[in-house]
Amino acid sequence: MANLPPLSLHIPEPSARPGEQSGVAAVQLPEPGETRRPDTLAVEADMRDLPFGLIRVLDDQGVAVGPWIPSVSPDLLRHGLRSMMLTRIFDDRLFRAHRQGKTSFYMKSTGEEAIGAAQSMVLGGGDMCFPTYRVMSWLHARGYPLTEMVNQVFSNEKDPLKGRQLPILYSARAYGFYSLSGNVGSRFGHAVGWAMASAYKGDDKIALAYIGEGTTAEGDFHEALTFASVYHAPCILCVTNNQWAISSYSGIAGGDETTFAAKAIAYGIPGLRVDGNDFLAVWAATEWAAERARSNKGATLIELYTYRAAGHSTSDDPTKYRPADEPEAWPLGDPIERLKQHLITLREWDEDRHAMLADELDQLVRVAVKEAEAVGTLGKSKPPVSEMFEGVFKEPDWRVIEQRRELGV
Amino acid sequence: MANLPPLSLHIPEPSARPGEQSGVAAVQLPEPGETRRPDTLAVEADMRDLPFGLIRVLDDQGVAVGPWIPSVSPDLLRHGLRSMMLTRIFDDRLFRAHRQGKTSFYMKSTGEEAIGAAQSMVLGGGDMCFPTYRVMSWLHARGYPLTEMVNQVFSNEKDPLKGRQLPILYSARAYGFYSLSGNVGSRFGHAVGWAMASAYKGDDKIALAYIGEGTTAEGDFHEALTFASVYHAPCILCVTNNQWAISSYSGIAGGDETTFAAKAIAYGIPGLRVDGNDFLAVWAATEWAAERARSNKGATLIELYTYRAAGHSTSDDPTKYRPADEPEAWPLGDPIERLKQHLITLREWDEDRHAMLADELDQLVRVAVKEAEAVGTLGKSKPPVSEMFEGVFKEPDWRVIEQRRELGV
Amino acid sequence: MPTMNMIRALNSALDVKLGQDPDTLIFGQDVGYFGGVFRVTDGLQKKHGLKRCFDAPISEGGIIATAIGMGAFGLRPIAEIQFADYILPALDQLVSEAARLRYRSNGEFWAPITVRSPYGGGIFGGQTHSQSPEAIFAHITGLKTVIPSNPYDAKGLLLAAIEDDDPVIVLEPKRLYNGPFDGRHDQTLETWAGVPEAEVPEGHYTVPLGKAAVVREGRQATVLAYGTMVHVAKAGIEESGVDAELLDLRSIVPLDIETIVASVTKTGRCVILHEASRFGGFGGELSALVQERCFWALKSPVQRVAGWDTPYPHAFEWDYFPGPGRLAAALRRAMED
Amino acid sequence: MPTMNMIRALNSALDVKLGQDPDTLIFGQDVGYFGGVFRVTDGLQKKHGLKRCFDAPISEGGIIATAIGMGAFGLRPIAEIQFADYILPALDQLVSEAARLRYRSNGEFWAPITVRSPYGGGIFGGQTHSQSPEAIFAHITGLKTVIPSNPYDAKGLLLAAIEDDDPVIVLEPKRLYNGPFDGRHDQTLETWAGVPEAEVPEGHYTVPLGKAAVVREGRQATVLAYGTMVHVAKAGIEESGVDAELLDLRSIVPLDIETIVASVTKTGRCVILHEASRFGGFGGELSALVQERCFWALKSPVQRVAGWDTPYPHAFEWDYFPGPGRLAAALRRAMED
Ligand SMILES: Cc1ncc(C[n+]2csc(CCOP(=O)(O)OP(=O)(O)O)c2C)c(N)n1
Ligand SMILES: Cc1ncc(C[n+]2csc(CCOP(=O)(O)OP(=O)(O)O)c2C)c(N)n1
Ligand SMILES: [Mg+2]
Ligand SMILES: [Mg+2]
Repeated sequence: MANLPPLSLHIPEPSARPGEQSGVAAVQLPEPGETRRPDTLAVEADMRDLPFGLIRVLDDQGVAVGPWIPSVSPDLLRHGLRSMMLTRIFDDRLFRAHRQGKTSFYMKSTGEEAIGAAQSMVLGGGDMCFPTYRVMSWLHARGYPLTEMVNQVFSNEKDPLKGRQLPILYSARAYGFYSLSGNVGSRFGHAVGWAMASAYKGDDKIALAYIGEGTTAEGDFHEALTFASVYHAPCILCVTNNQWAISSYSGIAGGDETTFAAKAIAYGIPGLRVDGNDFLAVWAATEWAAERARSNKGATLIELYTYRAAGHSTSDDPTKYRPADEPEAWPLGDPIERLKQHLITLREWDEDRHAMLADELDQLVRVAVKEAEAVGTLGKSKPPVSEMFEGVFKEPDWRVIEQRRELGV
Repeated sequence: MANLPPLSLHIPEPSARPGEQSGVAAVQLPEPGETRRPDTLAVEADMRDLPFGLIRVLDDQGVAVGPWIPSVSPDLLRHGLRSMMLTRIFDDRLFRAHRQGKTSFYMKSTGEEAIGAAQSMVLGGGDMCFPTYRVMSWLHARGYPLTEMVNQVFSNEKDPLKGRQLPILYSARAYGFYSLSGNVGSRFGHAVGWAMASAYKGDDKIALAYIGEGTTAEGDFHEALTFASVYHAPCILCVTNNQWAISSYSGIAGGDETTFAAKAIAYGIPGLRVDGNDFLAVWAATEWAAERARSNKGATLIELYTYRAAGHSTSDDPTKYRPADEPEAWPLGDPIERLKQHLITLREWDEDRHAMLADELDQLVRVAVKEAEAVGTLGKSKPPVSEMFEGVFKEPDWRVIEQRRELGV
Repeated sequence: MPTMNMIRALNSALDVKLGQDPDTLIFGQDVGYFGGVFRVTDGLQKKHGLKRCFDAPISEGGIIATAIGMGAFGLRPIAEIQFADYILPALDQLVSEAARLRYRSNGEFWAPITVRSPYGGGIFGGQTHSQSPEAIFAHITGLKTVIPSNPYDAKGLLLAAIEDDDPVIVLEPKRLYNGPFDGRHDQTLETWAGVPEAEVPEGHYTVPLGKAAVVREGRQATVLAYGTMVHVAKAGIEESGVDAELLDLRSIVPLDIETIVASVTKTGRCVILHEASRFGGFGGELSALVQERCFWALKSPVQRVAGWDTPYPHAFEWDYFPGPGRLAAALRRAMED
Repeated sequence: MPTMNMIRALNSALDVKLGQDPDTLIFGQDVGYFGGVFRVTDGLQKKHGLKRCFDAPISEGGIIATAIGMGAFGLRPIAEIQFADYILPALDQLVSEAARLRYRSNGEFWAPITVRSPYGGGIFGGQTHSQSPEAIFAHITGLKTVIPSNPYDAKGLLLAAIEDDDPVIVLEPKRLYNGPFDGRHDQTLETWAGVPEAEVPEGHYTVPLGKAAVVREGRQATVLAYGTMVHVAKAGIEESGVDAELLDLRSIVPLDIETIVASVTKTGRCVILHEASRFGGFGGELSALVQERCFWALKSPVQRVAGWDTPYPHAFEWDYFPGPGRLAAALRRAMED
């Protein structure tokens, strides 16, 4: 092996940085309808091409094409559209509330609203989702009360989580929404355990978990998939590949080397790569995986290929590290616009109704924010301080009892 | 989704338990010579079949066949054979030494000797191996002094690790052998960091790391592969799939769902599945991966398909959990017998020379054990107690200085 | 009542619980068909079925994550980590998830999991089969940690841990599995036969978490210990000639502060004994608490006898291990002051 | 000499080191092009090149494992963990590998790595952006832990940490990045401008590990603090009216036991202040050490003022945070006894 050039360290770099032209538009993607749909009971060995395809249903004209067209009633489609719009309006307003000092923190899911909306509608009331902070459309689609949500964001006296948790790190058991935490990735395996418990009990509930593409690098991801594979856990494990992890592009998580869906092959489970901005594609893939899970065929990994159109959080300015026009250059468009266009194509929707709905939702959010403001915003109102000492254990021990006394609350 | 049967939890089970007939002989394996050999510079996307093949060179008659035949001189082959034999003889004797109370612990690598022997010969003196406890043939092939090894196992006064480490958890920098530890898996990522450092420096050294198939379930495995993939680290990452992890068969690590080599696909790196009992196959695959790494093409994952013929350690009795005849039923034979047969086929070896060599090695081991016994066995001799306090930090701090004084050593 | 060694007592606790509660199940490395590397789950898979006691991948983080998910569903999983040294890969799961789930979700979810793990030295296990990580757990709000010192407590505490609705770590002193051990390593091995605390009822009973046991009453000094060190303490007290009171803490969280304070208030002297290395060990917390609450009663400094501030060194096991001689010396020092 | 806030001071340390030593390199989440979520590595990639300061996957375990491997090769890697709360997934790497490599290999390999991580509360970061995990590190034989309280020390200690041949964790009090903070959260924000400790030389210098600073001399009591709490202590001492001596420990391992003992021997009273929750916190170790070594000098119990034994609660930041009022009360209590 003489005469080889010296080794050199490869550091991945995104296609463009601020001031340059984004390369996202140039990415080669399969056409709508192109990627095949195997039977839900097919064996994994016959599906190893899927992670390198891309399940797309809506074409550029908003027409549903190909083998993955789900059968969804116009009413449900409209509910999906409404949920996505509500999510975006809510996000925008609460983001502004942060700028006004009403909360300590906020995160938007702009551009990714199809994911939680479609998946929460496909799954049943008894199923459980193990969310990330970027799938709040799950809650909006299921009708979680807006005012409660704002109360949580404002950490006020009526905060359902009693001021103990950072804004938007909700927990909503009744809505099939597991407790969030600031640590990324560490709940991915809980979904697998939860699904195993359901199978253990001979129940029919399945679990769905989310992880960001950046976070797939954590050991938790691998451990969850290993357990899901070994025990055939009835669950759907989703990677929301929105191309960015704070300032790091997906290549820093290995995205330049292969697809995230391809990680399924390491565990002998199906891996679907799905246009995450296509409500119908997300719906269809989720339905497929859910049917498989409910048939005791175990887990599916779904890569939801999407784009984080906004900054990472209120602490972030994405123009510092990526071209400012990159969100617009995203080749798979805006999930709201695309579903709207589809409904219009179906003659189940029109611009007027859309505008009216937007107004209505805006009003709903306004009212909710007003109600929560009446209770109080960050620092102006908070739950009783005694709540700080509750819930460490089921029953308080002497330490918190003494300390509560010491603090006089 | 009505009318589906209830979910049920799948717990994998091996083909047979004690008293039953082992299923290992029935496993379908590719034929020798069947699995193709791509160019070392080929792109990963064109190699996704390899993890489902099996690189085999030696056929049942000991003849080398197929595209992977490496060019190895008879002298080197004889050195490989000698190293494997020495490993086995050493293991057997030291295992007995444990029964005689001369050491607290021992682990054998019976049946897996080809791996460390071949790989240590393929790699260069400046390269670094990040071992498991089951690749001591690496050290034997490189001529690590036997007496030093026994001194370590006996934790006696001349123990090169000064009594600080459990028997066989060697460290041998000059032999390209990184420090072992009792935790499985946690050094896998060190190999990647080491290789990245070599690339960073524009050096030409590469790293090779081992992990047991059971241990691939650890997050460390995934994290190491992720970093190797992202930064194109010049390294060879090996899974020694010896079918068992203490009492758990490979299915508990996901081995029933796919191959361990297939995990490479998750990271966009080549995955080779290799008959680990075939010295020539191990040699050839390692050479291939090393050439690729040295060409700045990054990491390769190699699954070394083998069988743990002995118990896990001196604390283990494998007949408690697997059929007693399973080791013999192993379809890929004994690496020593197979290389011996090959050399005989080449007319470079014969039974007499083999027997003589065995005697010679036995003698060498006897002498080494005698020498170490003369220094002392466990509890009869140990390094000065002051060694307990050395090396916590480069320079001792007041705590160990005071404590050393308190103990009066 | 049958005599049980600690392995059998723990096995009996698991057996009783699997029999009583279909929502309990056991998993961990090698715990299924094989019955565990220390045999604690021996026979349970055969008796209760494959799904009640099964092998897990070598992934401590995965094991605890899975257990938490099961707990959130409504089960009461019992996970084994093969050696306490190997809990670290799962520490984030224990701290960031198990310990915090109830609090952060305002009680919507919780993790009623039990994590059993053999810990401690005395078996020539070297650096990574000998460590005592209890201080780390003690610092984590939301985790309970239990450490039995004899078969009776082991069964009763394990049953209480399983039935507890919070995450509980049960550290099992592996050196005590087969017999008591007072640190006199050169003497013949003892078994649990004939030891009163090895009389263990077959059926269900619990030993409450958070109640220390007064193993020996005394007037001159108080010794605080847990796990293997309870036996070392007995021997050390005898060797010292000091009339010391010996408390077996049994659980460090919740901690039986009342019994501790009452005893030191009475005796005026205190020595703390643990296997873990001294600096930053749980002895620091105990020393601070005693000093804060019994300052005016103290006749001499609270002392700590513990492992040295080095990794656990294989060949120097008995130089490292805090044996009865070191405790006796500390007790005598306490009396001198 | 330029005035630098703590971010700039840390940045300057890294800049100096990258310039001097080609074997140093920096990696961590978002540290490359972007310059870190707290901007500590701002501009370093641009100035020193892509390979000297680059982004890492979201895998704390992978980051530390990689750093150890680089260290074993001969580099001096500097890893950033974005928040100290997220060190836990890497704890096994730090404990079982980085801290033990030199010892177990008898010096054949070692891990001269530096792990920087913002820690502590005061920024409304909630449960997982506010924690102070130093007690865990302090208990681990083989790890050093450094906690600066001002820009001058931050730069000097970081340089010393990088040059140290053992693994060093540098916990950066994120609340102090932009200005001193004495816990009076309702007062206007201060910056480092005009603060003497913010006069930071451009070039190379070190502040040795293991040397506490006497921030304020006093005769009646000793206050032990580090990080943000040094500033809180100053305010608390003032508020109390007690003439207390204030020690900024600067590194907790190695610990400057001599300076601590000398001070408490002189003052006879001691209060320990830290942000982490009290039980099992590093205050326990400090309290035990002080009591063991200064018992006969103590006029009142050593006290600990610390975070409560709850997770870090978002809305109750200022109820949880041990502010100057609580320290002042403790000091007054110390004087009463
Ligand atoms: C264990 C852990 N490490 C690091 C962080 C800091 N952090 C918060 S979000 C984030 C990026 C996550 O990116 P990705 O997984 O792609 O999700 P996205 O934000 O794009 O939805 C990071 C690094 C964290 N919260 N938890
Ligand atoms: C982190 C960690 N977890 C568990 C163990 C206990 N343990 C030691 S060896 C072993 C089995 C390893 O099996 P495998 O990886 O297949 O390697 P093999 O022994 O077959 O070579 C286990 C579970 C350990 N040493 N370290
Ligand atoms: Mg992302
Ligand atoms: Mg194995």
